[in-house]
Amino acid sequence: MPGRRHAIRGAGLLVSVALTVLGLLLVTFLIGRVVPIDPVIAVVGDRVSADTYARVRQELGLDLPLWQQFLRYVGDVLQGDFGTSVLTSRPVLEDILRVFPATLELATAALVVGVLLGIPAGVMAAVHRGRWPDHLIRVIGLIGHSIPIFWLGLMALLVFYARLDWAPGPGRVDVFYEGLVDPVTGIITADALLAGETDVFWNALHHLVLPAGILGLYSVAYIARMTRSFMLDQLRQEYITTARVKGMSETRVIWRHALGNIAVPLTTVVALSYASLLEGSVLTETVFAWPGLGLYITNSLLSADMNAVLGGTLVVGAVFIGLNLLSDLLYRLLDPRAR
Amino acid sequence: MSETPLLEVENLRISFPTRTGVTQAVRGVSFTVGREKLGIVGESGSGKSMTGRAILRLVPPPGVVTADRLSFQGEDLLTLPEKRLRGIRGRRISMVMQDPKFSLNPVMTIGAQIAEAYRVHSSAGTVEAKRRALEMLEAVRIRNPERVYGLYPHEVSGGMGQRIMIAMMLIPNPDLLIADEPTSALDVTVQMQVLAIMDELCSSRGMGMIFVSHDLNLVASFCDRILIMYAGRVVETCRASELHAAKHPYTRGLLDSLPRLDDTRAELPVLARDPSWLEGGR
Amino acid sequence: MTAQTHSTEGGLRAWLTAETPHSRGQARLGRVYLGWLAFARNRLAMIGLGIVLLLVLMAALAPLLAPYDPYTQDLSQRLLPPSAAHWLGTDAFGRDILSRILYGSRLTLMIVALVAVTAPVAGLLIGTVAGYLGGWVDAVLMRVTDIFLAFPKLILALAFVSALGPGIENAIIAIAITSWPPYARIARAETITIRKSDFISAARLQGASTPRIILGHVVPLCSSSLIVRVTLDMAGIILTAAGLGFLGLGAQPPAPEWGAMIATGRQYVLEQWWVATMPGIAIFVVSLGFNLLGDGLRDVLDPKGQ
Amino acid sequence: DTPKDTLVMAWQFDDIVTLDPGEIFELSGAEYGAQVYDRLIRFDVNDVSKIYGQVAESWTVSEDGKTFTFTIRDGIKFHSGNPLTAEDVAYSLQRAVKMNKGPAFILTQFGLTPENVDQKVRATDPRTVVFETDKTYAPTFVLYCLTADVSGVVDAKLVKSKEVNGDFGAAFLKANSAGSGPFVLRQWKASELLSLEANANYWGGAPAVKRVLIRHIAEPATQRLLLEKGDVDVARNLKPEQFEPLRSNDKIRIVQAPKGTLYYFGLNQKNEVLAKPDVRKAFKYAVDYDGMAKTIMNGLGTVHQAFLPKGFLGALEENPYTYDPAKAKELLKQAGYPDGITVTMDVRNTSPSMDMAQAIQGSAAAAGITVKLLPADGKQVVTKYRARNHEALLYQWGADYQDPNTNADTFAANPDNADDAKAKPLSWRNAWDIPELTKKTAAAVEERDTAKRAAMYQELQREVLETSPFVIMFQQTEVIAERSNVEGLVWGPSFDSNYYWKVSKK
Amino acid sequence: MIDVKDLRVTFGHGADAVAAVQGVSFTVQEGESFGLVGESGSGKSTVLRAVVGLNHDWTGSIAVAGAAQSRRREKGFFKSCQMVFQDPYGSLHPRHTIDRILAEPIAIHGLRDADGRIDRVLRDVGLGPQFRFRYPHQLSGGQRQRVAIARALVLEPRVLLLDEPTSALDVSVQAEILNLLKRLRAEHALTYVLVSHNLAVVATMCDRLAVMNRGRIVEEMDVEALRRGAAREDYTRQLLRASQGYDRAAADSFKDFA
Ligand SMILES: Nc1ncnc2c1ncn2[C@@H]1O[C@H](COP(=O)(O)OP(=O)(O)OP(=O)(O)O)[C@@H](O)[C@H]1O
Ligand SMILES: Nc1ncnc2c1ncn2[C@@H]1O[C@H](COP(=O)(O)OP(=O)(O)OP(=O)(O)O)[C@@H](O)[C@H]1O
Ligand SMILES: [Mg+2]
Ligand SMILES: [Mg+2]
Repeated sequence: MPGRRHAIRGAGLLVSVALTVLGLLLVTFLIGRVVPIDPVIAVVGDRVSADTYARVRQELGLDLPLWQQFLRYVGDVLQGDFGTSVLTSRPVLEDILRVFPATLELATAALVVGVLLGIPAGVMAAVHRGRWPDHLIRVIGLIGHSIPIFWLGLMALLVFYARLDWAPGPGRVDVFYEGLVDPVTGIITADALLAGETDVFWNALHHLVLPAGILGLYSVAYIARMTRSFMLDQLRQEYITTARVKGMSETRVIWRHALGNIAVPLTTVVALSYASLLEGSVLTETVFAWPGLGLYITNSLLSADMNAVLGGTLVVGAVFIGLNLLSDLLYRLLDPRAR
Repeated sequence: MSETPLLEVENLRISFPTRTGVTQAVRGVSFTVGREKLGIVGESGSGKSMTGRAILRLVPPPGVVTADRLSFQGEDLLTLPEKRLRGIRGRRISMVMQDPKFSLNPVMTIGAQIAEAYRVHSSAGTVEAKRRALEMLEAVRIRNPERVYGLYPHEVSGGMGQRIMIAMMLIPNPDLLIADEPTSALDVTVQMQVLAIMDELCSSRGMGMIFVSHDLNLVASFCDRILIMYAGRVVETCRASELHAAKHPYTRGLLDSLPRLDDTRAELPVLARDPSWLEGGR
Repeated sequence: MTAQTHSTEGGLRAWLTAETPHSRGQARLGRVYLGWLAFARNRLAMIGLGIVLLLVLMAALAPLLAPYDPYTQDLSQRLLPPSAAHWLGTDAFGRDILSRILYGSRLTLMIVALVAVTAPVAGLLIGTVAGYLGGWVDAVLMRVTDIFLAFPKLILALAFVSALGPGIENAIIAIAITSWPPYARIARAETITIRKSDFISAARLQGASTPRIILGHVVPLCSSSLIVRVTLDMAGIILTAAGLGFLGLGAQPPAPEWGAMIATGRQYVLEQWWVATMPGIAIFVVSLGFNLLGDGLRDVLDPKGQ
Repeated sequence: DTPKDTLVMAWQFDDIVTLDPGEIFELSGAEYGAQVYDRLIRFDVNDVSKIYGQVAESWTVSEDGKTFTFTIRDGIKFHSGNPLTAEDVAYSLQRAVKMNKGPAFILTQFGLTPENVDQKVRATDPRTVVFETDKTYAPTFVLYCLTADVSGVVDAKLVKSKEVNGDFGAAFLKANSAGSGPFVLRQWKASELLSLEANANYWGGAPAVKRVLIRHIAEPATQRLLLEKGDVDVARNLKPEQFEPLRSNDKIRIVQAPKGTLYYFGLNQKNEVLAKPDVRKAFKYAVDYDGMAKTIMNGLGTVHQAFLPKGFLGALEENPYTYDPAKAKELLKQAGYPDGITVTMDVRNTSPSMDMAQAIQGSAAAAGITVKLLPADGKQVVTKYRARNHEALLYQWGADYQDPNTNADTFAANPDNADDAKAKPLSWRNAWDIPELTKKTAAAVEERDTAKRAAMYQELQREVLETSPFVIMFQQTEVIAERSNVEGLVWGPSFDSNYYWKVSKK
Repeated sequence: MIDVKDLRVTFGHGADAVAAVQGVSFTVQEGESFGLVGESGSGKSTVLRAVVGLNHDWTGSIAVAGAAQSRRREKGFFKSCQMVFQDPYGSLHPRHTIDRILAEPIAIHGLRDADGRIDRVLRDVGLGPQFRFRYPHQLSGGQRQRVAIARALVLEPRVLLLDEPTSALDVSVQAEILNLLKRLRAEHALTYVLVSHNLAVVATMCDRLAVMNRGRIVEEMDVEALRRGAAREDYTRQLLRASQGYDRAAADSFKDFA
C-alpha cells in the first residue's frame, strides 16, 4: 500500500509545514510588539495632533488585546491580506511582488556562480586533499567568507566600473532602459526576453554580473567547503575502489560515481545557501542599488513598518520552508534508498 | 596449475608512514599465481588485503609499495603508466570485495553498474552491454535477471549482492580474479552457494584466482594452494589438501584454536606467539 | 612496551605517549598531546593558532602596545593617512586607528568567546535531546528550530536587542539566540547516528538515566563537530555583531569595536580607504585564523576526518 | 553618459510614503510636490520675504485680517487637460483639512475643521477663492502657510472621479499625479525610481528637458562613482569627505543651499540634574561648534544657535556660545557638580547625527561631562522623545512652513506641561515649563505689524538662547553635486522650494 | 532462570512492518548455557534485546530470575542481567577510558569501593592494571571484548546474554575469549544465553541450543545431538552441512527455507 504510505507522509509534512508557518507568524507578530517604536508614529509621523494619533491607533487595532490583534492578523494573512505598508503606502503583497523578483534574480545568479565554481572547487580540493590545490581553494574560500561584502562590492565597483569600465554601474538596468519592458515576472532579464527586447536583456545581464559575482563568492566558499567534506567521505567508500577495479578513468570515478552520491546532501546545502542568499543580500543590495527583499525588510523594520516586515519575513520563511520541502523531494528523487 | 605463471610477485613490501614511525604492512612477500586457486590466510592485519590491493596498485595513499618484481603476464605492474594500468584493471585482473553493501554504488542501478564494467573495456553499445549484463546475471544464477537489472543495491539481499559483484567483475572476462574475503559477510549456506558459482566460473574459463580469507577450513576446502601470512610475511606455503598436516607452529596454532563441532576439549589451546616467526623465511 | 621510561631521554614525551597510562590525568593529557601532535603537523592550522594566540596577546597587552589613547578625539588630526606617527592612520575624530584596533581586540575576543560558549551549548542540548528522545519531543523541538532557522537572522537579532535594550552584552545574547538552530540541527543529526550504537545500548543496560546518557555519552561525541563549526562561524559572528552595532544595537560609540569601526568607516571608503580597510583587515585576519584553526581541529577531532 | 533631454539624479528618497499633496510630509515627497503641483502662492527663493502668486493672480486681506480673497489666474490647465478653476483650489484645501493627515495642521491651526471648512474656504466664483481664519493672525503667517506643499492644487474633477469610499481620491493620489505643474509623474517605484515627464503644455513654459529620472541610491560612495562616471547628473547625498576630491574635478560643481533645518540637542527637564540652569548652560559651552563645522560638517551646516534659521523673519544671526570647557566646568561646579556629570544621549544612527554626537562626546568629556550615546533608528528615538524618557537627545527640527511661528511654536511655547498634554512641542518633550514664553509666542503670531513682530521674535530667541534646555548648533546646508553641464536647477531654502523646471543641459 | 513465552516483536507500522520475532518460547535453567543459532536476520539479536529490555515493543511474556518483566526495566534489573555485544569496536565509548567505562555502572548503582571492584574485574577478564587508563582505540579487538565482558561483570549479574561475542575476532583471539567465558561461568555460576551463527562455537560453549529461522525456533536440541549430527529438521541439517567447509555438491543441493 505505497499509496497510503505516501498519503500519510504527505499529510504529516503538510501539518508540520502549517505548524512552522503558524510559529513563524507568531514570532513575527511578537517581534512587532517588542520593537520599541510606536507604530502610530511610524504611520502618521511625529507632529500630528493628539486626535489624529488616537484615531490612527484605533484604526491600526492597537487598542485591542494582544491575542485579538494576533488572531486578526492571522485571519487577514489567511485571506491573502498582508496589510498596507507604511513605507510605501501600498499593499505589502504588491510591494513584495515587486522587490522579490529582484532578489530572486540576484540570488539565483549568485547561486549559479556559487554552484558552478563551488562544486568543482570542492571536488578538486577533496581529490587533492592536503596538497596545494586543496590549500589554495581553502584559502580563497576563506577569503570569500571573511571579507566584508560591502567593501568588496565597492572596490569591485571602483575597479570594474569606475576605472576599467568593464562593468555597468549599480542598478538593475541602465536608467534609460528603466520601464521599457513591462514587468511580467518582475525578473528583468526574463521580462526582456519575453518582450523580445534583446538590448534590455543584455544590459540587465551585464548589470547582474558584478553583484552576482560578489554575492556568489560567498556561497562559493560554503558550497566548496561542504562539497569537499562530502567528497572526502565518499572517496573513502569501498564502491569507489570497486569502480577503480573496473578500470574506469579517475575522472569518471569522481564525477560519475562519487558526485552521484553526494548529490543528495549537496542539494540540501545548495538549498540552504540559496535561502541565505535570498535573505542575506542586504549589503550587496545597498551597494548596488538593487531594490530587493533583504533591503525591503530591513528598511521596513527600521521604519517600524510592521506589516511589511511581517509580510517580508513570511515570504522569506515560506521560501525557506519551500526550499526545504524541495530538497526533501529532490532527496527522494536522487537517492533510491529514500524512495 | 600451469607452467607459465600469470602473476609473479617477488619481495613485495608495503609500508605506511604514520605518526609513530613507519608501519610495515607487508614485508617481503613472494609468490606466483597460475591458472589455479591460491588461498591467502592469516590473522587480521597480517597484510592479506594489502597484498591483493598492491597487485592492482590500489593501496590507499600514504602507503608505499616496492617489490623486486611484480609482473602480470610479463608486464611490470609497478611502473606501468596509469592509462595502461586501467586497461589491465577489470579487463585482465579484477577483484571481488568483501561486502556488497559497501562495494556497490548505492545510487546506480545494478544493471548500469554491470553494463558499465563491460563498456569500459569494449566499444559495445548500450544494447549489447545490457544483453551481456543479463547473460552474466544469469550465469551467477540470478533468477529474474530482467527485474534485478533495474534494482538498486539496497533492494537486494547480501547473497544476491555478492553474486552481482562477481558478475560485474567477471563480465570483461579477466584472466585473474582477486577475491578479498568475498563471502565473510554472508550466511554459511549462502556462502557455500556463492563459492560454488565462483568455482564453476573459474574452472570453465580457466581463470587464475587469489582467494583471501581468514577462515582456514574454508580455504582448505576451496583452494588448490595456500599461503599462510603472519605479520606481513608468508610463513608457510602448502597444498590445500595438506593444510591439516602443516608444520609451522603458527599454522598449527591457528588450526588448533578452532572450535569444532565434535569438541570435547575443556579448553581451547591458545596461540603462543614466537618472536622468531617474524624473521621466518619467505 | 612498558611505560617505565620516566627517566629516559624525552621522559615527558614518553610519559605522554605511553601505551599504558597510570592515571586518569596521564591518559587525558596523553590524548591531548597526541591530538596536539596531529594538529601541529598541519601547518595552516598552526598559522591559525598563531593568529588566535596573537589576538589574545593583543587583547591582554593593549594598554602597553597602543601608542595612543583609543578614545581621545582630536578633530585637527582627523582622517590622516597611515604615517610614521599613525601607522594605520586616524579616523574621522582624529583617533589613532592602530590603538583602536588594539583595544578593539578585547571586545572582539569577548564577543567571540561569549557567543562561542552560549549558542553551541544551547544548540547542542536541544539537538541532542531531540535526537536522542525522538518522537514528539523531536518533532516539537525541530519545529521550533525550523521556525528560528526560517527567520531572517538579523531581524530576529534586532528584535531581541530591541526587547533587551541596546548594548554589547545584549547584542551578544541576541546573536547567540539567533545562531543556535544550525548547531541544533548538526547535533541532532549526529545524535541520531550515535543513539543506535552499541555503547549507548550498553549504557542503558547499566541503568543509566536519559540525562546521564545524553550528557555523559552523546554530548562529548557531538561536541567536536560543533567546535569545528563554531570556529568556522567566527567571522560571521564578528560581522553580525558589527551589523548590529551599525544599527545602534551593538557596541556603542566610542567603543572601538571592529565591526562598528568598519561601519562608520564605510562612508569614507573611496576617499579615506584606511578608515574601513584597517579594521576590515583585522577582522579578516582573525576570522582567517579561526577558520584555519577550525579546519585543523576538524582533522584532529572529527572521527570521520581520517 | 546621460542623454541631453534627460536629467538623471541619484538621491536617497526612501522616505517618500505618498505622492498626495494632502498627505506629503516628508522632505523628498515635498520636493516631488513642488515639481508636479502648482500652489496658490509661493515665496521667492532668493528673498523669502517676497511672496508671489502662482495660481493666484492677486489677493487681498480684509480689514480685520481674517478674510483672504484670491483671484485665480486664467488659462491654467491640468495635465489631464481640465481647466484649473477656483473650485479646484477650494477643493484642494478642503480636502486636506477633511483628510486630516500629517500636514493638515498647517491649515487647521487657523481654526479650520472638517465641519466648517466648506464654509471657511470657498469658491465664490470660478476665479475667486475666499479663505477665512478664526482669529486675527499676522497676515504673513497665514500666507507663508499657504505656500506649503499642502496647498498644492489638485485636479478636482479627476480626483473626484477616482474617489472610493469617500477617501477624497487618496488611494489614487498616493501613487498618481493630478496637478498642473511643469512635470507629470510617470512612474514611482518606492525606494527605487521616481520618473517625471515634462509637461509640454505648462502654462509658464515647457521645461527644457523631456524627462527627469531620479534613482534611489542609498550608498553615498555609489552616488559618487555614478556622478564621476557621468551616469547621473546630480548626486544629492554625498558626505563631507567626498566634496574635497570632487571640488578639483572640473566636470563637477558643488552647490550649497541653506535649508531651514536645525540640529540641536534637548535636555530633559524631568531630570533634576539637567534642570539646573547652570548645567543647561554648561552644555552650551561644552560643544565645539567651530571645530565640528570645519570637520565633520564641512559644508553640510553652518553654526547657528538661535531657533530661527537664517532667512526667516526676525532670525537672530548672533552665536554667543563658543567651545569653552573651562567655563563649562566652572558652571558645573556652581551647580554643585565639581566632579562632573554623566548623561546618556539618544541619537539617530545616521550621519551626520552620529558624527555630531561623537564629537560632542569628545568635547564634553574635556568639560567634565561624560556622554553615553544610545544610537537608534529615527522613529525609535522619536518614540522615546515623545514619551519623555530620555536624558539628552540629539535631533533635528525642520521648519514646516516659512513663517517664524513654525519654530517659535515648538521651541518657545508649551501650553500644557502635563504628561497627557494634547500638544507636544519640543519644549513639552523636554518638560520645559514656560508659561511666560508661551504667552509671548502666542502674541507674536497675532502681531500684524511685521517690524514689531520681527522684534518680538528676536526677543524670544534671545531668551531661549539664554535659558532653554536646547543646545542649537547648526543650520543645515544642502550640498548638491551637479555635473557642470547642468544648468538651471533651483535649490531653495526648503525642500519644497527645490525646482527642476528650468533645468537644461549643455 | 529465563522463561520466554510466545515472544513476538514487530518493527515499524502498517505496510512497513517487519515481524522479526514470531512467537518464540524457550526456558533456560539456572547455571545453564543456552545457545541460539540461526542465519542472519533470523531474529536472534532481537530476542536478546527484548529479554534485556533494550526493546520495548514486544508481546508475550518474559521472566528473568523468576520475576516477570514489563516493557520497562527497573534499575535493579540490570544488576542481575547483563549483555555483551557482537562488535567490540562499537560497544565501547570512544572518548571514555577503560576506567571510566567500568566506573560508570558502579556510579549509577551507587556501589562502594569502585577502585577495588574495577581492579578485581579487570583481573578477572585477564587484563592487567596497566590497561585501566587506556582508551579503547589503544586496545586490540580481543582486549576490547574483554573490557566489554568486564563491564558486564562489574555489577556481578547472574545472567549474561552474549550476542555473537567472538564473530568479529580472529580465531586465535576467539579461543582466548571462549576460554575466558567458560572460566567465568564456572567461577561465578553464571547463566549464559549465547547467540551465534557458528555451530562449532555453540558446540564448545553450550549445553543446549535452539535453531532459529525467520523469527521462529525450528528446533531445540542438546549439544550431544548436535555433535552426532542428529538433527530432526532439514533446515538444521543444511546448516550443519554448510558449517563443515566447502563442498560443491552440498552447495548445489541447498534450498531456501521460507
Ligand atoms: N592507512 C594505513 N596506515 C597505516 N597502516 C595501515 C594502513 N592501512 C593498513 N595498514 C596496516 O597494514 C596492515 C595490513 O593490513 P591488511 O588490510 O592487509 O590486513 P588484512 O590481513 O587484510 O586484515 P583483515 O583480515 O582484518 O582484513 C595492518 O597491520 C594495518 O595496520
Ligand atoms: N531497529 C530495527 N528496525 C527495523 N527492523 C529491524 C530492526 N532491528 C532488526 N530488524 C529486523 O529484524 C529482523 C531480525 O533481526 P536480528 O538483528 O534480530 O537478526 P539476527 O538473527 O541477530 O541476525 P544477525 O546474525 O545478522 O545479527 C531482521 O529482518 C532485521 O532486518
Ligand atoms: Mg583484509
Ligand atoms: Mg544479530
